[in-house]
Amino acid sequence: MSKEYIGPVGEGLYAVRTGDWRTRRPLMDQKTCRRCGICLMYCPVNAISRGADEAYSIGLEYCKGCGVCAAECPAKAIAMEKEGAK
Amino acid sequence: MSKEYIGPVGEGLYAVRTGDWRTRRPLMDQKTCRRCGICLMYCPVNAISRGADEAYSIGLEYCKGCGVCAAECPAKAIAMEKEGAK
Amino acid sequence: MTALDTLATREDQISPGISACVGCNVELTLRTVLKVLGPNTILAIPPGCMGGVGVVGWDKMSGAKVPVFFPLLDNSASMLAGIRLGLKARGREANVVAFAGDGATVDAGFQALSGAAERGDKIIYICYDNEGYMNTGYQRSSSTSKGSWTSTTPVSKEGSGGKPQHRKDFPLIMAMHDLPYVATASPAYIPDLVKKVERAMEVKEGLAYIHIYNPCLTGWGIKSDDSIAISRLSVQSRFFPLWEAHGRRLQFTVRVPKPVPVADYVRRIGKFRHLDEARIAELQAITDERYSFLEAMDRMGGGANAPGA
Amino acid sequence: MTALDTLATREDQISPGISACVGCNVELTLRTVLKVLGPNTILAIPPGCMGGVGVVGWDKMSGAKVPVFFPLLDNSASMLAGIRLGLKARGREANVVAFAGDGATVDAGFQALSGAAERGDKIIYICYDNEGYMNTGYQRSSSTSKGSWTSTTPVSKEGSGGKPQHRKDFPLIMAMHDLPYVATASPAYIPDLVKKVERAMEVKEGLAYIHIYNPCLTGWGIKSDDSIAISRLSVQSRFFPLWEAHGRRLQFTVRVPKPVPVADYVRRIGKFRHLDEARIAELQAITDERYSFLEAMDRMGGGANAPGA
Amino acid sequence: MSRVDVLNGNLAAAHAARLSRPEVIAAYPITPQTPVVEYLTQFHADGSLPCQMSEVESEHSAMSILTGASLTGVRCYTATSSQGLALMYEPYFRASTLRLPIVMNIVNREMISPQTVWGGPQDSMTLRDAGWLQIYVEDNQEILDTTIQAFKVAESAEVLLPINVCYDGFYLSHMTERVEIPSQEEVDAFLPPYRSRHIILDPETPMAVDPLTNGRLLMEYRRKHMAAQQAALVAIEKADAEYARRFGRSWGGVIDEYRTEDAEYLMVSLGSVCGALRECIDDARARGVRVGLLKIRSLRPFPRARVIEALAGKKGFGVIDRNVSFGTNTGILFQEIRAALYSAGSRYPAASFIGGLGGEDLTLEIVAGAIKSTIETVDAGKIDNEASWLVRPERKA
Amino acid sequence: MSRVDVLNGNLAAAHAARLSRPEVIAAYPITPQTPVVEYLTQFHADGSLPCQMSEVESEHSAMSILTGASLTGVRCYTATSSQGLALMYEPYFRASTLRLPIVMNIVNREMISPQTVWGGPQDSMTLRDAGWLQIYVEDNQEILDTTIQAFKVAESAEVLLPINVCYDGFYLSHMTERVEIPSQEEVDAFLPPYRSRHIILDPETPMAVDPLTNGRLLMEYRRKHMAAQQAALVAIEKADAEYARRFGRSWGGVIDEYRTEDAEYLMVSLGSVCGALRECIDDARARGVRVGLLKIRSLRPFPRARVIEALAGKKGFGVIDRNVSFGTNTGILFQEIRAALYSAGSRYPAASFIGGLGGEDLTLEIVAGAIKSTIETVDAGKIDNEASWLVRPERKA
Amino acid sequence: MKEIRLHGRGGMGTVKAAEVIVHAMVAQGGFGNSIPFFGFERQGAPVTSFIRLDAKPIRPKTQVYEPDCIIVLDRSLQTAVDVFVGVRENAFLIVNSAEPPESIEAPKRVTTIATVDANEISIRKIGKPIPNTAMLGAFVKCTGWVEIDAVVDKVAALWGDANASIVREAYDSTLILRR
Amino acid sequence: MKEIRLHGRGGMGTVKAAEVIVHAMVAQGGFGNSIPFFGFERQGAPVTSFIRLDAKPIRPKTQVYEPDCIIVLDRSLQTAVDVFVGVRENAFLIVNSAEPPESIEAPKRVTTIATVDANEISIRKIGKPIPNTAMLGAFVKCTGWVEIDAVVDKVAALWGDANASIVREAYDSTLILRR
Ligand SMILES: Cc1ncc(C[n+]2csc(CCOP(=O)(O)OP(=O)(O)O)c2C)c(N)n1
Ligand SMILES: Cc1ncc(C[n+]2csc(CCOP(=O)(O)OP(=O)(O)O)c2C)c(N)n1
Ligand code: SF4
Ligand code: SF4
Ligand code: SF4
Ligand code: SF4
Repeated sequence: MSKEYIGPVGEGLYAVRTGDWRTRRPLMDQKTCRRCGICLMYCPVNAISRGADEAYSIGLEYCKGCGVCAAECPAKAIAMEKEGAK
Repeated sequence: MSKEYIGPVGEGLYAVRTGDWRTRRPLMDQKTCRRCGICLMYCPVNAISRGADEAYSIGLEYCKGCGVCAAECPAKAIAMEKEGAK
Repeated sequence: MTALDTLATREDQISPGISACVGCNVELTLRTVLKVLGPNTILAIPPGCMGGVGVVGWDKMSGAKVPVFFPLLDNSASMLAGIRLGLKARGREANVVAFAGDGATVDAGFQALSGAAERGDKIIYICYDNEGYMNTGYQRSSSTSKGSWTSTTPVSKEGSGGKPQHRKDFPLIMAMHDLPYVATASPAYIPDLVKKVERAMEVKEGLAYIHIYNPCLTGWGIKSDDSIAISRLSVQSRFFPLWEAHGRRLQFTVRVPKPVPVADYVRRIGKFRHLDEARIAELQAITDERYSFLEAMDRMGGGANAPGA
Repeated sequence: MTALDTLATREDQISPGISACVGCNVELTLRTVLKVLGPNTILAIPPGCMGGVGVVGWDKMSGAKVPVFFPLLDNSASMLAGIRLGLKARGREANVVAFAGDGATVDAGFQALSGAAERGDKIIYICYDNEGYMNTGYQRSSSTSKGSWTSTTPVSKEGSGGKPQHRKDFPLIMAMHDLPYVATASPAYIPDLVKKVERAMEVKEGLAYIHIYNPCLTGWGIKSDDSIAISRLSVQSRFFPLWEAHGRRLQFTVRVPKPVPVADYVRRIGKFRHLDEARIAELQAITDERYSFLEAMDRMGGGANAPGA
Repeated sequence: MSRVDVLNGNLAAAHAARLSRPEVIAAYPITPQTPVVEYLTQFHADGSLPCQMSEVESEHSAMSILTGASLTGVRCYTATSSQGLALMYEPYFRASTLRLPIVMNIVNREMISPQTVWGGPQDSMTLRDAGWLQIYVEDNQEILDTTIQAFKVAESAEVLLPINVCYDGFYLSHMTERVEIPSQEEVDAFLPPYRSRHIILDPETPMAVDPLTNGRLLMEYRRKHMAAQQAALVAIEKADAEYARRFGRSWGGVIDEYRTEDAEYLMVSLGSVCGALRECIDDARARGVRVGLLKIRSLRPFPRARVIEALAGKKGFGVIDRNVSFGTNTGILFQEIRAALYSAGSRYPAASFIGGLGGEDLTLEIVAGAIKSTIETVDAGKIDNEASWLVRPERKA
Repeated sequence: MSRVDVLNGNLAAAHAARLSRPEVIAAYPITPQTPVVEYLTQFHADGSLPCQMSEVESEHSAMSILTGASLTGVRCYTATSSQGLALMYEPYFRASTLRLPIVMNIVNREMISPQTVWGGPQDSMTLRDAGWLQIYVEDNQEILDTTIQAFKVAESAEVLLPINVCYDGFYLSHMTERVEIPSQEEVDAFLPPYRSRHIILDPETPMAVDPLTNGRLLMEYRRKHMAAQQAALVAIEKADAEYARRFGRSWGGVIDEYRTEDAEYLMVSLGSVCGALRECIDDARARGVRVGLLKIRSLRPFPRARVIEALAGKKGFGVIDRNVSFGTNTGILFQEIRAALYSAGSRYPAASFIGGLGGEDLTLEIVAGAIKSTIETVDAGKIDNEASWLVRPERKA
Repeated sequence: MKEIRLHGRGGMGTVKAAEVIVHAMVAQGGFGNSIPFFGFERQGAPVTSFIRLDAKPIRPKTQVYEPDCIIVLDRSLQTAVDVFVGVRENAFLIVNSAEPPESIEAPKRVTTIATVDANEISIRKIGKPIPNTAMLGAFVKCTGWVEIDAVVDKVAALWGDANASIVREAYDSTLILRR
Repeated sequence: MKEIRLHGRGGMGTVKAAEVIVHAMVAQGGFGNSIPFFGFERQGAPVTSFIRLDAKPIRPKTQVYEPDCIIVLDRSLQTAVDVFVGVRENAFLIVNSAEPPESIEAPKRVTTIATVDANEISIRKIGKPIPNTAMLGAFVKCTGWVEIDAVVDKVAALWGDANASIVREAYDSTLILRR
């Protein structure tokens, strides 16, 4: 919780649930994946993380479904699927 | 005479009699002079003029006595003399 | 540490959910840059898309984990210069960084930046150049390419119009300020970008400047999937070459020996749709002209500027 | 017509008596430039020495024969851009000219100038660079040379102090704006200056920029007789090289194959009196560095910028 | 022949500018003014606005360019908001003291900080003493009509001063409604071309503009400037009257009055909130409460005489300010009205309100509350020294 | 131990700044403020002013740098005049709304056009509503004392606002007189170090400064800002009282009164002309005319209550303005006083004067004339709506 | 006077749809105004717009707090914002949905509910799911406050015939439940 | 109160000389102020400065219009400006001149005239014709309004001993005519 300030100050993170915006959903095929990390480097929202096992995974809470990871993946390991009606 | 303007406008030339400032006076020796015109080109106040006969002369009304003409004259045709007390 | 390791292990300093457009490569750039800079950073986000989408926060909350603020559109560099002086007065050290659009940099904030550059204020100034004022709906800036449609350089039905002037060669102008570090970068070359931010952080005295060329999906008419591919083409066509300079010692960091035609780049962008061959040729010509100038500088290598050369 | 003929026959457009210091080479420069420009000129004199000594006039009188006005310190280029647009709207043609100090140009008015340069406003912008704010008593500007005493970069009794930064290489920065014409000039090379003003007048589209280096007698501590000699040394030492550029095609107009040491120039100037050899060597080094950069550009000659090169 | 369209406020302003045939335009985008710039470039590209346009790198240059252009004697137009106005303040002040009849719409937006892009006339009201004429309007038709009239007022020989037509950001700029657009011929007949005959930069008539000036002479210029402001009081009314004759719409001149004749209480304000005030006044009237509206159109020059006249015989008044005067604990309009009334024959009880800052809505509910509270204050014979704050009760949007 | 010296106003300001131990200074030269900058760099070079100094390329950057520096929580100082103030207006407004206690001397100079470098507080008075505190002083000792106090006022926890100490260009800035300079120890005891505890940019306590803010929240900040202005009324008086205790000099706080106690007529003004007023008041008193001086020190916050109190029981007053409010036909101070008095118990006859613009001297003769004319106006029971102009009869210099 | 509130997301043309309704009202000789809620309309973010319609000039330039009609361009919004806040008695509700009006939950004060599959029609006609034009057709069908021809004309002028045909098809296919 | 007006030219140190007199007055426990006339002081242009001296604090911050004493640093000025305007009865006049006071023309109200060859002394002592310090010596000698030692001390502090010695020599060599 933020303290009372006399001037315009913000504290604590404001995060828009951008996962809601998604109309397409990235699906990563761990078998095809070459563990190159390119998707992680180019995902604009930092939704892709590297696990302890060097495996990559996509967090859908904020993924906006832009398709950049799929487009950039040299192994074509990511597919963009239509987002199911929530 | 200037008209009456509603805003800040100046008309007619305002000229300070800068000849009064002179403490030294340039004297040009027409004999030594090579008619190169360098003094005319470098006089800051445009006090030097070229006559119909290609001769150069110094107008003292505005000459400030800086000595540039004397310094630049390749023929050393100009001497700076102490200005007589007016 | 490789760039990937850096990005995979460092904490994201920006709120995970900001309202940038889907696929926005400026968002990518910002997150990348901030990961490299790390938490000991004070971040200026002038009015522009990144402020608009919430990086400085809303009401009483913040959009970033590092201290972040809005400068005015026109004073990012000078506010940061003041922050640096304040830190110095307090005996503190931190990265003092601007992440500013081309409008805030090349236009409205240029004088403040040029002044800070000359004074040698120790700040890292990063310009994301999306060729215009996107936050207000895409008006032209000094960085907009010739021929580009913008909302203030409209195109008639017959396809005439668009911006009449070439874009300011701003990174080079900054390099001529004799700065300790100037670089260009692209969201399509993240490892290159990471290295450049690291270089900027190494600067001990004076201003470091990085100019990043970010095609704007919404403003330019680009599908989100194409974001990086088109950015890459801007480099591969030599339209936006990647280099770095210490003082005037300039070197390419990505060499493009066999460029693709500028047309291949331009044709994929909506805002250039109306350009005919002749007008694309103009863009090719300025590209070649500017590139060969850079090549000459690159050839001069360190030589021209080594003391006593 | 030779420069001399021009100057001997054209009417002086400035009041014959203005209160500039005795021997002031800015006064010389102004009169020279205006003779070349002739009466069909609208002249902007921003706050600075020339305005202070009466070129814009006093009370209800004028200090010039051509229309003349004070812009603000920071808007010479943009006011002139407006004048050009107004003339266009009225179907009129005239030289639209700024004669501005380095403070008004390199510092406070740079953004307006850079904007006009990019837009291609058709104006002739002449900067007389006396390395500081003389009208207010000689404070430092971005154009002040490293080491120089100024009233805001004082020198201690032991001789330390003076300005810590090198001067902005402003003419080159302007050249990187890809202008139709950029030149440097000196009051010691009047025929060269005359030719450059004529070239600037020939420009059909866009902004022409001339940067003139004017040692200030009073501020720098120079005897009035030495005014031109010292100006000449600034060129002959390569401290301030004379060149012109069309776009990026830069060429020396006065070549200095055998430069005199920068020390010979610096030592004759009061404001540098406190500099020891090491500090003069710094000035020599930056001089060499910048000169060799120009040499490289000069060598590129027309080649680098020819379309398709 | 005029035509009816549905326009937002910015488009209304852009049409007004277009119809007034400016010869030079220079503008820089800023929310909420941006669409004005975009509409104008579009008109220009379409060929319906044949003028010189400059896409500048900042508002400082926009105003500087117009200063230069106006000095060549041509008609000039621009628009801005908040920070843009702030950035151009130096040349803004100077344009008035050079007596250049530039027309500028100000799309009122709150000043930062806090960071905001929303409405409120703090921007222009803070700068009311920079020598410009400033008119505030209430709806989109009034934007259009007043902007056209503004050229006439500014350029009239007795005035020759720059003028702002100010309208609320978003609440007008982005609000669409029915607007009548006059034809070009009609506007041409109303507004003759401008050609400066006083201060001009032209090699054919060389003069110095703005020589260094002693204080005595400066005072002469200041007096003339102030006289021109007073002359504008007349010029605004004249332009309104002529406009009404030609186009059938009058906006009241320097002030507008609504149901004031038999009113006991007056509500005083400016800008778009006057719409809600009219509505609430009708409601109150329906309940037998005799309240009326005094809308200040011209803040500069301040219409002292007409304000005093409008208040004559009333019991008292309340002022709604969408701005603050930080060091006086009231809004700026309340300050101005009080200053003007000090000299009037009688002392009216008066209530002061501040509300609707930073885009906060001044709802009918809030406005009705202000009327109610004004009546209480007036009936109690009090004069506020401190403004009451109008705040909407919190509820979900 | 203090020492006596002879200083011009600029040097007095520079000493005050030095003694207050600012941590960051950024300034740009402009006549007549330039010497302040030069003195400070000299102090800095001498080692007597150990702080961070920045030689900027414009006033816009000077104020921006201080905004940034102040956001790191350190003490900041600058000075400017006229066009410089105008150019920094955008960050100037913002520094107040960010609640940053920056101290800035304004060396008052007339605004161009006409082109002028001479005195008059038009520059700062036009911008009185930008949220800063503004104090106007009368002589060089007051410059020094007030500038030191200004840090204390600005930084006090209830205030936290930037402050201007304004003094007349040339008539004070370039006038030399006897000034007592306190010792560093004395000033240190009066003025503790500043460390911000509210809004701060520091990686150790990350926060966002100035997130995008809705109108409701913005209004909260505005209310707090206005409350801080009111708190400054107290803080100024407190600082003055403590200063008087320590240094033996009091300047009256938000206003100063001279021979008002039994006065029938009050002359109201601010700035250096108060010196001439005192002289002329003594002359008038000698002739049995009961006139006194009400000097406004704090224009922002406006000292309404004390003004009303000072006028209580008087016959009437006259105001000398060295500035204009273009659209109201009077000066700004007269406007302010009228607004404040509207709510007071009685209506005083009042005379309004404008004079001394653009460096024109307000001579003893002129000031005596204004007093005479005030008495006539007041005795006639009139309240001016229009200022009379004070012009010196033409004679050779 | 009728007051309407529209709920959409950035990119759906919500604000423009509101303007079209005002256009139609004015074209048929009436008065109206529309005011967008002033946020940053980026793709995906919730957007609100307000309309007032009347036979006489409309003076308040304020937002609508007690709508007679609510138009929801994206059903998913119902989880993000309370679309029913302030709704008046006997109100109309128009929702973009493939499902019948019976499936829509709404407070009692809402007495008329209409649905139309705006996305489907839009994709079919113009290849993109931009629901605003279809919602216009449904609005007219449901309320009858403006004339369908006026709306169609304005849409045609703004966005061409394909869009205009969406309005008509939506008008025809809108399902209405009065309760 | 004594009021003094100085006339000089840019570069002569006129304003500084005025300040020294105030310094001296304050050093001896009195009060004083000096105000320069605010022009652009470039080399050669006429410069005016005003001084007030008194035993009690001085309040008016205005120019001097009716001087009790006039100091002329450059005789050539007499052709450019009317140095006697407003001069009071029984006034003092001090002129930089190699000639005796008898040769100086002045209105009747001026009853004491002093001259000193300030340029000559200055050139001899410091190599440059800067008359201000010598004029200070002459002023003290002629009026006695401030003490010579106070002036000498201040000049020494500002510009060193050579200049201080100019003051003393001028003090000694000033010629005075009382009439
Ligand atoms: C003085 C001023 N003028 C105008 C604006 C309005 N404005 C806000 S953001 C912006 C565009 C910024 O463009 P850029 O820096 O390129 O960033 P982008 O929007 O492209 O991210 C403008 C013009 C402003 N904030 N301040
Ligand atoms: C906004 C603003 N700030 C400061 C000034 C004060 N000022 C007037 S002239 C000047 C110096 C100009 O320097 P430069 O352009 O180099 O000309 P110079 O005096 O050397 O001839 C300054 C700072 C001003 N006029 N306007
Ligand atoms: S679709 Fe876009 S946002 Fe989602 S994980 Fe891939 S790159 Fe990231
Ligand atoms: S880019 Fe493709 S191959 Fe590389 S890590 Fe991501 S999913 Fe795997
Ligand atoms: S002395 Fe100087 S001013 Fe006189 S003529 Fe020679 S150059 Fe010109
Ligand atoms: S410079 Fe010398 S030689 Fe040449 S014209 Fe002048 S006086 Fe004659």
